[in-house]
This record gives sequence, structure tokens and C-alpha cells, in this order.
Amino acid sequence: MKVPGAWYLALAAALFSIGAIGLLVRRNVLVMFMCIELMLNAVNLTFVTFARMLDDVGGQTAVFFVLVVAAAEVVVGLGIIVSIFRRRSGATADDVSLLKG
Amino acid sequence: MIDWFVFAVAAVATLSGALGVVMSTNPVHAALMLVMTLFSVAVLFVAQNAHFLAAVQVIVYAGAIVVLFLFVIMLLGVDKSEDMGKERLRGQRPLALVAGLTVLGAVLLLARSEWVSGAQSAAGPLGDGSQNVEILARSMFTRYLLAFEITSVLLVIAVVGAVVLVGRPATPDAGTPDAGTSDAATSDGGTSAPATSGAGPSDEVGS
Amino acid sequence: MLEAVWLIPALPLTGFVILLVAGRRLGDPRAGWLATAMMAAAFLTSVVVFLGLVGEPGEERVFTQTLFPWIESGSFHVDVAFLVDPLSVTMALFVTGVGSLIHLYAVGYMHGDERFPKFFVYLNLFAFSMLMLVLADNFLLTFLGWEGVGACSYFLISFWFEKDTAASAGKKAFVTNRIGDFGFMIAMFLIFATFGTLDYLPALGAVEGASEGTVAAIGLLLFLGAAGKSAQLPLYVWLPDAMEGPTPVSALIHAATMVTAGVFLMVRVNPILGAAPEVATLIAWVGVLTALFAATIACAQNDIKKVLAYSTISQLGYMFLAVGSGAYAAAIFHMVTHAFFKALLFLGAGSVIHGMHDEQDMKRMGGLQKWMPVTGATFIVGWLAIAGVPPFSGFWSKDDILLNAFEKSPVLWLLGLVTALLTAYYMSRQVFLVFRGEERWKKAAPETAPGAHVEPDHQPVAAGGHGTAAAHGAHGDFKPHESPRSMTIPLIVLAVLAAVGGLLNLPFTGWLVLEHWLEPVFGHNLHHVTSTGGTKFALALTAVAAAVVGVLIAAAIYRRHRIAESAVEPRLLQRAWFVDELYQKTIAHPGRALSQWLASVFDAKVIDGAVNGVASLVRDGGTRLRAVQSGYVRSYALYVALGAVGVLLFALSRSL
Amino acid sequence: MAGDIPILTLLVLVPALGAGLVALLPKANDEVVGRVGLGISLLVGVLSLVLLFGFDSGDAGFQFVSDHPWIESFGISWKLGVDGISLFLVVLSGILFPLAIAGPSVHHDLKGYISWMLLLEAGCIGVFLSLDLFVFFLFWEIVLVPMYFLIGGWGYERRVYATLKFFIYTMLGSALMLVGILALVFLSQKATGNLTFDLVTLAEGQSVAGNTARWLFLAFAASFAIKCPIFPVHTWLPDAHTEAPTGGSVILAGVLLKLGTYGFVRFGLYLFPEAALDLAPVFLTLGVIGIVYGALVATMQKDLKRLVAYSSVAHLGFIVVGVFGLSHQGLQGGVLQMVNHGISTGALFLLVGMIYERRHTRLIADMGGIQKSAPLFAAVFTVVMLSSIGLPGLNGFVGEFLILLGTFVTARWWVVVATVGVILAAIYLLWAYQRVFHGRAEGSNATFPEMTMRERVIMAPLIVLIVGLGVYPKPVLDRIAPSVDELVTHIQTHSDLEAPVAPSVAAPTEEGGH
Repeated sequence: MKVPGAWYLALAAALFSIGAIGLLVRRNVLVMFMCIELMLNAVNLTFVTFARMLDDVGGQTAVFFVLVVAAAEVVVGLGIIVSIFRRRSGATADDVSLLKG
Repeated sequence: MIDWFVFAVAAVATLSGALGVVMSTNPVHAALMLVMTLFSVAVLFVAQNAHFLAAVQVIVYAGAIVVLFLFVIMLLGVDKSEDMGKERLRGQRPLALVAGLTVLGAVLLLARSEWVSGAQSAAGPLGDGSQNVEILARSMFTRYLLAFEITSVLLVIAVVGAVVLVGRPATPDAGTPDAGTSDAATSDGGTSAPATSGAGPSDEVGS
Repeated sequence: MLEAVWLIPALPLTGFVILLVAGRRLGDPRAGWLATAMMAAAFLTSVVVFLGLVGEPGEERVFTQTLFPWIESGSFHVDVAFLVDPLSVTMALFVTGVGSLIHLYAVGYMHGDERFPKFFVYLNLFAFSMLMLVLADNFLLTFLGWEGVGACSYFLISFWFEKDTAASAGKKAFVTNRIGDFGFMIAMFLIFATFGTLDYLPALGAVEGASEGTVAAIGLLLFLGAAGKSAQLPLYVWLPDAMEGPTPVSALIHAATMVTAGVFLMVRVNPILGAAPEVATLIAWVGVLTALFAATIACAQNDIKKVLAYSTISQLGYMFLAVGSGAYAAAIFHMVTHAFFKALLFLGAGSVIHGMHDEQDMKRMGGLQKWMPVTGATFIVGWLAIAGVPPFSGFWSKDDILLNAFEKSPVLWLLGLVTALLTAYYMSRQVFLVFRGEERWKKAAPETAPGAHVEPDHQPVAAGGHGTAAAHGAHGDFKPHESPRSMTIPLIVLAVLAAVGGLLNLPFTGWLVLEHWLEPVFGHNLHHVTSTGGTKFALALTAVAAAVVGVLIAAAIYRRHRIAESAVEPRLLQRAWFVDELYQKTIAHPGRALSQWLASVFDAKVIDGAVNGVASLVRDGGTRLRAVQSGYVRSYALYVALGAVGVLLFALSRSL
Repeated sequence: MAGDIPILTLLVLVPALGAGLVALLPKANDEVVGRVGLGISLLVGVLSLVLLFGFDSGDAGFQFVSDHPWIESFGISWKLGVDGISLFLVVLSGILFPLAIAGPSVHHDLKGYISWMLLLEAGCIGVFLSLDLFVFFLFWEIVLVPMYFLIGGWGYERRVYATLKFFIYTMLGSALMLVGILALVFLSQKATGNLTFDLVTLAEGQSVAGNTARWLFLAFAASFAIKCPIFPVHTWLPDAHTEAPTGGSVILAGVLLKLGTYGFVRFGLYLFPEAALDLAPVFLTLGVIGIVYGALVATMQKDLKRLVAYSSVAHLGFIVVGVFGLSHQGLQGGVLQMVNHGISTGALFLLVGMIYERRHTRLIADMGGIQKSAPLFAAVFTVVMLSSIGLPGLNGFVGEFLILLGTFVTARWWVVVATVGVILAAIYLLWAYQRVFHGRAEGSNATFPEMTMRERVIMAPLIVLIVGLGVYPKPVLDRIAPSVDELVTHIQTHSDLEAPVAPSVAAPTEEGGH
């Protein structure tokens, strides 16, 4: 007997919330990035679940694209982090506030 | 029954991995916890007949991305200085918790019993999972061909961007803050007269 | 011959333009000769026009000449056009005549001044404006001349602009005149609103049909303008200060011509005064009070020109008395004779100042008759004329006015008579102080000057133009000298005119040339003397007696020294009843304070403050709000999350 | 007529394209830039004169109309036209801009300066010519931008404050007007079923009335009143004038302020005759307050440019009084006075700029006795000053007199107070003149240089106009008259304004009142 989609979806929501909270709470930029990955995974999980529930290939395709975009994002994001760390060592997210109005 | 068991184990692993990511001081530990979550999600994919995605999940996410994370952590040095007990921004933590839990609560409430309301097989049927790769490939190279091609462009751009960002600047004073902006003040011919265009609004009004 | 009328103002205008362009090249004295020639030519043209007018039969002596349309707008239409009638021709004749003489005099007087050509630029421009004023065929063109002479007066009073007093006096004259012009302008609006035209002939012809209130209002407003220009109460204050200008200017503008423009205007609009008798009465009273008031001040002035200035105000008061009494011909008569003798007196005073090296304080003069025989003799003619001693011209014109005033109201006559007595007194005082007695200028200056009661601003000031100011302080060393020929010739001519000018009109003899000549202009508005020969004779005799008494009192004080001079020159009169101070306190200071308050408090703090207040409100709000932009990525992320929560909650609220 | 050449479009396009051309020139070569800029502005001046001589003085309607559909789905078309009311404002712009470009010397970045100037000229002429509300608003807003940069880039010490104040203030008015325009267009679409921005169609249609019309009129008036400026929204003007470079001040006073009064005549009165009549007492009162208030405040100014700026407030008050007198003479005088004020105040600002170039101060207290060393300069200043005071025989008088005369018939007591301004004008200008030119010269005032040849050439046309328009204004008045007549008739047809009973000599009417 299959587990109903609702369980998966609830799990994905919980995962998303944890990721979101982590993003807001943590100061280490790398960890913040990981939290974003958690949120993306939560979304991926919902996509796959919906694909199963609706018997629709579109959901899985979307996950594929999300994966690609996530990979690109990580590459660029980590590049930015590296170049920031070149200028100032040991920076957390709170050490950079040039956008202060 | 076995399905429930797999789900329960994977769910517990997913959530505990996620909590581990959020709560560990050492980024290396966080990365390892992330791997755990990613693997569990891959298991959940398999449980829902998304075999191809599960494979990609393991290969790309756990294999490439997390390794990249670890690579960067090693490159920059393990920074364990973050004090989890302190929060500089006032109200950040309670508000974050409220926001996160409200999202969770709201999603669950919104769903209630009706989790899906869409049309069946709008983009084509998925089947029972035996032909997963084939169906997915067919959809990707027909219906979503354009999007697929665009992702390749995106990847190229990302690669170029990463190279440009990480490449060392040619200026000798690289490494000092604001190195890039210092040459903005180009020699303007030495005009001592008032600045040209509009000088922009300043906070002089009302003074 | 009448068609040549446009030449009369055009000639001085030509002179003005030529001098403006080439004045400096012509230089001193050729620029002066050119200007004088232009005036003389204008005088000759006036004579030609006059002869042409005489050739016409009595009732048809009205001629208009339209040059070109000036302002046209809807039903409003004003031309540059001239009205030639006995009144305007008389005015033109005497303006150009006296003007030529004074131009001639100025060539000598201004010789050596560094701005010699410019002086004649202004003088010719003035002559042009004055002639436009008198020859105009409508109110607006008269107003053009009216303002034009005002502007020239401003230029010429502040001619020696290096002196602050001169500059201020010029400004004061212009501004005070503008107060009068305010009345003139409103009057013109009212005339247009009532009659639909500003042309003299149709507008004045329609007066009879208009409502009395409107006509009275027009009359009052026009009189306000006239009072400003002709220095009547309460707007007379600019004229004494105007003596800061060069003496020919004082003679031409502030004695003979410009200041009589108000009288001319009142005479010109005689139908309005005829239709509004209350206004006429008011004018008579203002006139006689001004005459008396100014005469009292003149009794205590030490500056030779100031005495004449107050005397001018007083005599102008006489003219308004005549206007108010309906004796328009007498007003014009007195205007003409006054132009003769007052111009003579001013030019004589200028000659004295010239000879005394820019000394104007009469208390430092004396016994000048011996040194300046021509000036002295001609001055004495002027004195007798203004004092009202027969048979000199002043007697006849003043008597004419007093006679008419007597018929209007004996009180007016009595006040006029007292003024006549005072006139004789202060003029005699002047003659005795300047030309008779001991030669006080021989002593060192400070001892002689009764400095105790001479106020600083009444001290004679060195006229900047002559470059002889160095002579001051060394009075003992120099000798007064007679003036050059170009200055004495006009004196002699004017003395002759002042002596025989009465021949124009001899009241109670039937020899009324001027009155008959002008009569068509006035028609039934002219007051005709009804008194019997006996009354007339008695009144004339009283006037003569008053003049003689005035002379005798002056002789007793200033020749025989029966009474101390300081006793009859109280501070109150020396300071002209403190009217200037009063105006300063009641009008100038509050006005200034108000402006200052408006500028620095109301405008800056209230109005601009409101604007800037809104701005700072926005800025303060922004300052508060900008705390939100902390620059921390995590707080921005929190806002995003909260926004998402908001959207979710909204969706939730819609679905529940 | 000027044949098939679309002269009005050229009048707008030549300076606009010229601005672009100048911007493309090499920055280093100031001489070429200056010549090209001057040449373009002179070309526009010649075009405006061609327009003047081609103008049919008997025709009351719009002439040289060029009408091309632009955004047809919204009923917007590129419609330009000229009539007696706008003609002389266009010519004035054509004359003043070359003088403002050639007159004062610019100390840096001449290229930018000239470029902005030419764009400003295009905007101003565009406002005067446009007959389509959309096009009008477009130009109205375009004008702001160059002026913002001119004051901000080439101004004096407090230029940033001034330019910001100017921009925000005028922007506020424009926003209200934009709402007004859109509301008017859509309301009339509702009424007639025809969506159009065409001024003539909207005005002749008169599809709004009552309170709606009043509110719309006020929305338009807000923008015009700020631009004029009318008391109490005038405080941007002294700041902008004082801080603007000389050329900017000349254009600001000479042309830009006229946009407001022109707007009142062309749009306010034409579109909403009834509302204008209803609200006339309000604007008359504000105008009169402006006259007296501006003059009083001007008296106490220590800065020469500020003084002239406040005198502009007073003079514009006269124009407002003339316009809202709603009489033939008042309107005609108002239009004429727009031109006159442009000439005389433009000249005053040029002269003040010349003083500044010599003495590097604008404070009256720092000057004195200049007439001694620079008599010609003083003489020119005197003529311009007397024109500003309103001396008969000079241009300022004719307009002022017609305004007061015409308005007296319709609004008597306002005029009585307004005429006080004539006295006050003499006080503040003569007093300033005395302090600057009279007295003894000391220090660098004693060596104040006389006018240079270039300055004489620049001032000469203005002096000629000042005297010429004062002595013989008829050619100008004749061309203004038919259009004003038609406007007055338009107002009378669409409101309760009664044709004034022409008082005639034959039957003098009872006026009473005193």
C-alpha cells in the first residue's frame, strides 16, 4: 500500500520551514546556502509527489530543471562568496551591509 | 507496509538532517548533514517511482554540489566562530520562527483534505515507473525542448560567471577593500567649477 | 501754420536723440548750445502756431492733430495726437520761452561740469515731455508727459549722484509723485469706464450727463495726481529736497514748468470741477492752506534755495486757490507771471551760489549788491514782483486770485492775504540777508554761522559739479564775482518780463487780454468777477498794504535788528513743522518694518517654512524608514519571508 | 503664408535636433560649440520672425496648423498651431534664447550648457504651439528637465537646494494637471463618445460643467499657478532665480514664467470658461496680493537677483489680474505684458549677470557709485528699470495700463489695490538703483568696467524693443486682438459673463460706486 501523497507534502512543508528558518537564523554564508538547498529540495519533493498524484510527467521535468538551476546557482553563489572572502577574511552575512540606507 | 516503513525512516532522516544543517556550528558537519537529507530525499523519490530523478539527485546534489561546498569550506578555512547563542539583529529569531511555523501551519491548513485539485496528466501520463527514464526523456526533448536548451545556456553563463568572479583581479592592490571603485574618480580635466549634471538630490531640503 | 504743432515737441526730442548719440563728442559747451537752439526753435514754432491760432475766429480756436494711433484695444483707443487751443498754446509758449532762457543760462552755469552733455540730454528730454504734457489731446498722452517729466526730474535732482542727499532726494521726488500718479491712473480708469474714451474733448464734453458722484470721484483722483506733481499738502515734501539738483533745474522744473503741470491739469479738466463744486471748494482750501503753511516755513529757512522752494509751494497754493475759486484764467495768469519771477529768482540765486563758490547759506552772505550788480538788480525786480508791489507782474496776478477768492469766501481771501504778507516778509528777509547788510562772508565761516540752530541736514553742501569746493573754509580770501554773460542775459530778460508781465491781464482795468484769449476753453465754468469797482479797489489796496507791512517787518528785523533774528526763526519752522519726521515715523518706518517682517519672517518662515516643512516632514519620515534598510541580507530575507507569510495568510483568509 | 513648409514643427524640431547635434560635438572645442549653438538658436529666431511676418493679423483662429495622427487609439495627434495669443510668446522665445546663449559667459562645460538650453527652447516653443493636451503636457514636462540641469549644473552656491525645490514644486503642479487632463478627456469621451486630446474639440464641446468643471479647472490652475508663480506658491522662484546661472535666470523669467500665465489663457479660460468666471475673484485676489506682497518683500531684499525675482512675482500678479479680469483690454494687456515682462526682466537679469561677472557678488550692500565709472551701463540699467516700473513711453506701461484699465471695468476695487503696486515698484527699484549706482564709489566699484562691445550688442535689441513697444505697440496689439476677441466671445457664450456695456460718449452710463 502506497503512502498517501499528503504525507509527502506535509514532510516537504516541514522541510521547507526548517530551511527557511535556518536561512533566517544562521550567519555563516555557506550554511545559509545549504539551507537554500534544503528549501529547494522540499520543493522538489512536492513536485515529484504531485507528479505521482496527478500522473503527470510535468512535475518530474520541473524537478529536473530545478536541479540544473540549483547547480548553476551554487556555482555562481560560491564564486561570489570566494571573491568576498578574498577581500575580507572570515566574513559572516552580518559583516557585509553596504546596502545600508 | 514496507512503503510506510521506508517513508517513516526517510522522513525522520530528512528532517533530522535538515535540523542538523541548521543547528551545527561547524560547516563541515552541516554539509554532511545536508548529504544525509539529500540521500533521504532521493529515497523518497524512489518510493514515488522517480528513479531517474533519484539518481540525478544523488549524483548531482550529493556528488557534485555538496562536494563543491566542502571544497569551498576547505579553501576558505573552516569557520567555527559563529556563536549560535547570540543574535545581533533584534527580533530576527522569534520572527523567523514565527514565519517558518506560520508557513508550515498555513500550508497544512490550506491543504486540509484536498491536496490536489489539478487536471490529471496535463503534460502527459507518467506511467507506473517502469519506463520512467524514457517518458521523462521524451517529454524533455519534445515538449520542453526549448526550456532544456535554455538551461544549457544558463549553465554556460554560470560557468563563465564563476570564472570571472573567482579569477584574480589584475590590479596590484587587489585584496584591499573598494579596489574596484577607486578608479571611478577618473581625471575629469581638473575642472574646479560646480559638478556637472544635477549633482543629484541631497538632504538639503528643509535645512 | 497750425500743422506745425508736432514740431514743438519734436524739436527738443531731436535734440535729445542727437545729444544722446553724440553728446560726448560735442562736448562742453557745444552740447549746451545745441540744446538751447532746439528749445529756441521750439519757441519760434510755438509763436508760429500761436499766430496761426490767433488768425482763427474766437470760437473755432480748437485744432487737433493726430500723428499715429498709440494704444488700441477693443473699444479703447488712444492716439498720439495734439490738441491746439488757447490754453495749450499759452502753456507751450511759456514753457518753451522760459525753457530757452534757462537752457541758455545753464550753458554758463554748468560749464566745467564733467557730465555737461548729459545734463542737456536730460534737459531736452524734459522739455519734450513737458510739451507732450501740455499739448496732448487725451489724458493718457498727458500722463506720458506727466511721468516723463517726473522721470527727468528724478534724473536731474540726482544729477550729482555722488551726494547721497541728492540721490535720496531724486528717489523721494519720484516716489511721492507716483503716489499722485496713482490717483491720476485710477481717474483715467474711471473716466474710461464712465465715458468710454480718454480724449479730452469728447470726455469733457460728456461730463454734464454723468452722475455727480462719479464726476466728483474723478475730480478728487485727478486732484490727488495734481497735488503730487504740484507739491500741495500733503504731498509737498519732495519739492524742498529737490533743491539738491543743479540750480537751472530748480528754476525750470521745480519752479516754472513741471510743478505747474498739476495746475494745468486742473484747468484742463475745468468742466469736471464745474460739475463737482465740492471738489472745487476742497481744492481751494487745500491750495490756500498749502500757501499759508509753506510761507510760514519759508520765513525761517537759511538755505537760499530752500526759501525759494517753499515759496514755490506757497505760490502753487495760490494757483490752486484760483482753480478752486473757478478763476482758471487767473490761475494761468499767475502761473505765467510766477514762471517769470520765480525763474528769475532761482537763476539769481544760482548766480549768487556760482559767485559765492557754491555757498548756499544766506547767513554767510550779505552786501552782495556791490559785487554782483546785475544779479542784485534783477533779483530785486523779482522780489518786488513776488511781494506783490505794483506795478510788477506779481501784484496783478495775485490780486486777481485774491479777488476771486474773496467772492468764493472771505475766509479764503483772508488766509490768502496773510500769505501775501508772509511772502513779502520772507522775500524781503532773503534780499536783505543776501544783498544788503554787512559782508558776513569776509569773516571766518564758523563764527558767523549761527550754527546753534542750523541742523546738519540743512547745512549747505558742496555742489560736487564745480570742482571749487576747495574754496570752502577760506571765505575771507575770495571775492564774490559777477556771473558770465550767458547767465546774466537770461536774468535781464526775465527781469523785464517779471516787471511788465502784468500787462497780459490787468484786473479791474478791463485790460483782460489773457482772460479773453483763454475764455473759449472754459466757457461757462469760468468764474466771472461780479464785485463792483470799489470793492475791487479796496481789496487791491489791502493787498498792497499787506505787502508793504511784510517788507517793513522784515526791514525792522533784518536791517535794523530791532528783534533778534533767532526769535523769529523758531526751530519748529526751521524744521518745517517736523512734517518729514512725522512722515518718517508714521509711514516710512512702519512700512519698512512691515516689509522687513514680510521678507524675513512671513515669506521666509511662514510661506517658505510651510514648503520646507513638508520637505522636512518627508525627510524625517524617510530617516525613520531608512532604518529598515539595514543592509543585512538576513533581515531582508526576513522581510521576504514575512511577505510570503502575508500572502499565505491572505490566501488562507480567502479560502476559509 | 510660408508655403508648405511645416514651420511650426520646424520651430520645435530645429532646437531639439540642435541640442542633439551640439551634444555630439567634441567637448574640447568650446568655440565651435558656442558658434553652432548660437547659430541654431539664431536660426530658430529667424524662423520665429518668418512666422511673425507670415502671420495673418486679421485671422482670429489658429494658423499654420500642422495636424498628424500620432497615437490614434487614444485620439492623440501631433497638432501644432499659432494664434495671436501664442505668436508673440514664440517670437519672444526666439529672441531671448540667442541672447541668453550668447550673453553670459559659461565657465565650464559649455557643450552641456548649450545643449540643455536648446532642449529648453524646444520645450518652451512646444508648449506655446501645441493644440493637443497630450503633446502640451509632454512639452510642459520636457521643460523641467533642462532647467533642472541648468540650475543644478551651472548655478551658484545653493543651487542644489534651489533646483530640487524648483523641480519638486513644479512637478507637484504637473501631477495635478495630468489628472485634470485625463479626467477631462475621459469625461468628454463619456459625454460625446469620442476619445480625443484635441484642445479645440474639447473646448468647443464643453462637455463638463458645474462642480466637475471647477475641480478640473483647479487641477489645471494648480500647475499654472505654481509656474507663474502666484502667491502663496511663489517661494521656489526667488531661490531658483538667485541660484540659476545668468542665462537660466533670463529664460526662467523671460519665458518659463509665461508658461503659467499662457496656460491660464489658453487652457484655463478656453476649456473651462464658466469655472474661470466663478473662480475669478479668487485669482484676482491672489494676483493683487502677489502685486503688493511681491513689491513689499522685494524692497527688503539684500541680493539683487532676489529683488528682481520678487519683482517678477509682482509683475506676474499684474498679468494674472489682467487675465482674470476677463475683459478684452485686460486679456490683451495681459498677453502683451507677458512679452513685455520677458523683455524687461530678461534684460534686468542679463544686467545683473554682468554686474556679477565684474564684481563677483550680488549683494546690494557691496556695490555703490557704479554710475560714475560706467555711465553707459547705468543708462541701460535705467531704461530697463523704468520699463519695469512702467514708465509711459516704454513697453512696460502699455501692458500694465491695459490690464488695469480693462479689469477696472469688471473688477473695480481689485484694480484700485493693484494700482498701489505701481507706487511700490518705484520704491523698490529706485532704492536698489540708488544703492547700486549712486553714491560714492569705493574699492573695486570705482574701477567698474564699462560695457564691452559684446554686451552692447546683446543689450541693443532689448533696448530697441523696450522703446519700440512703448511708443508704437499697435502692430503687436493688432495681432493679439482678434484672438483675444474670440476668446472673450467664447467665454461669454459659455458662461454668464456679460458683454460689457460699452460706455459711449453719447450715453454715459451710471457707474456709481463712490
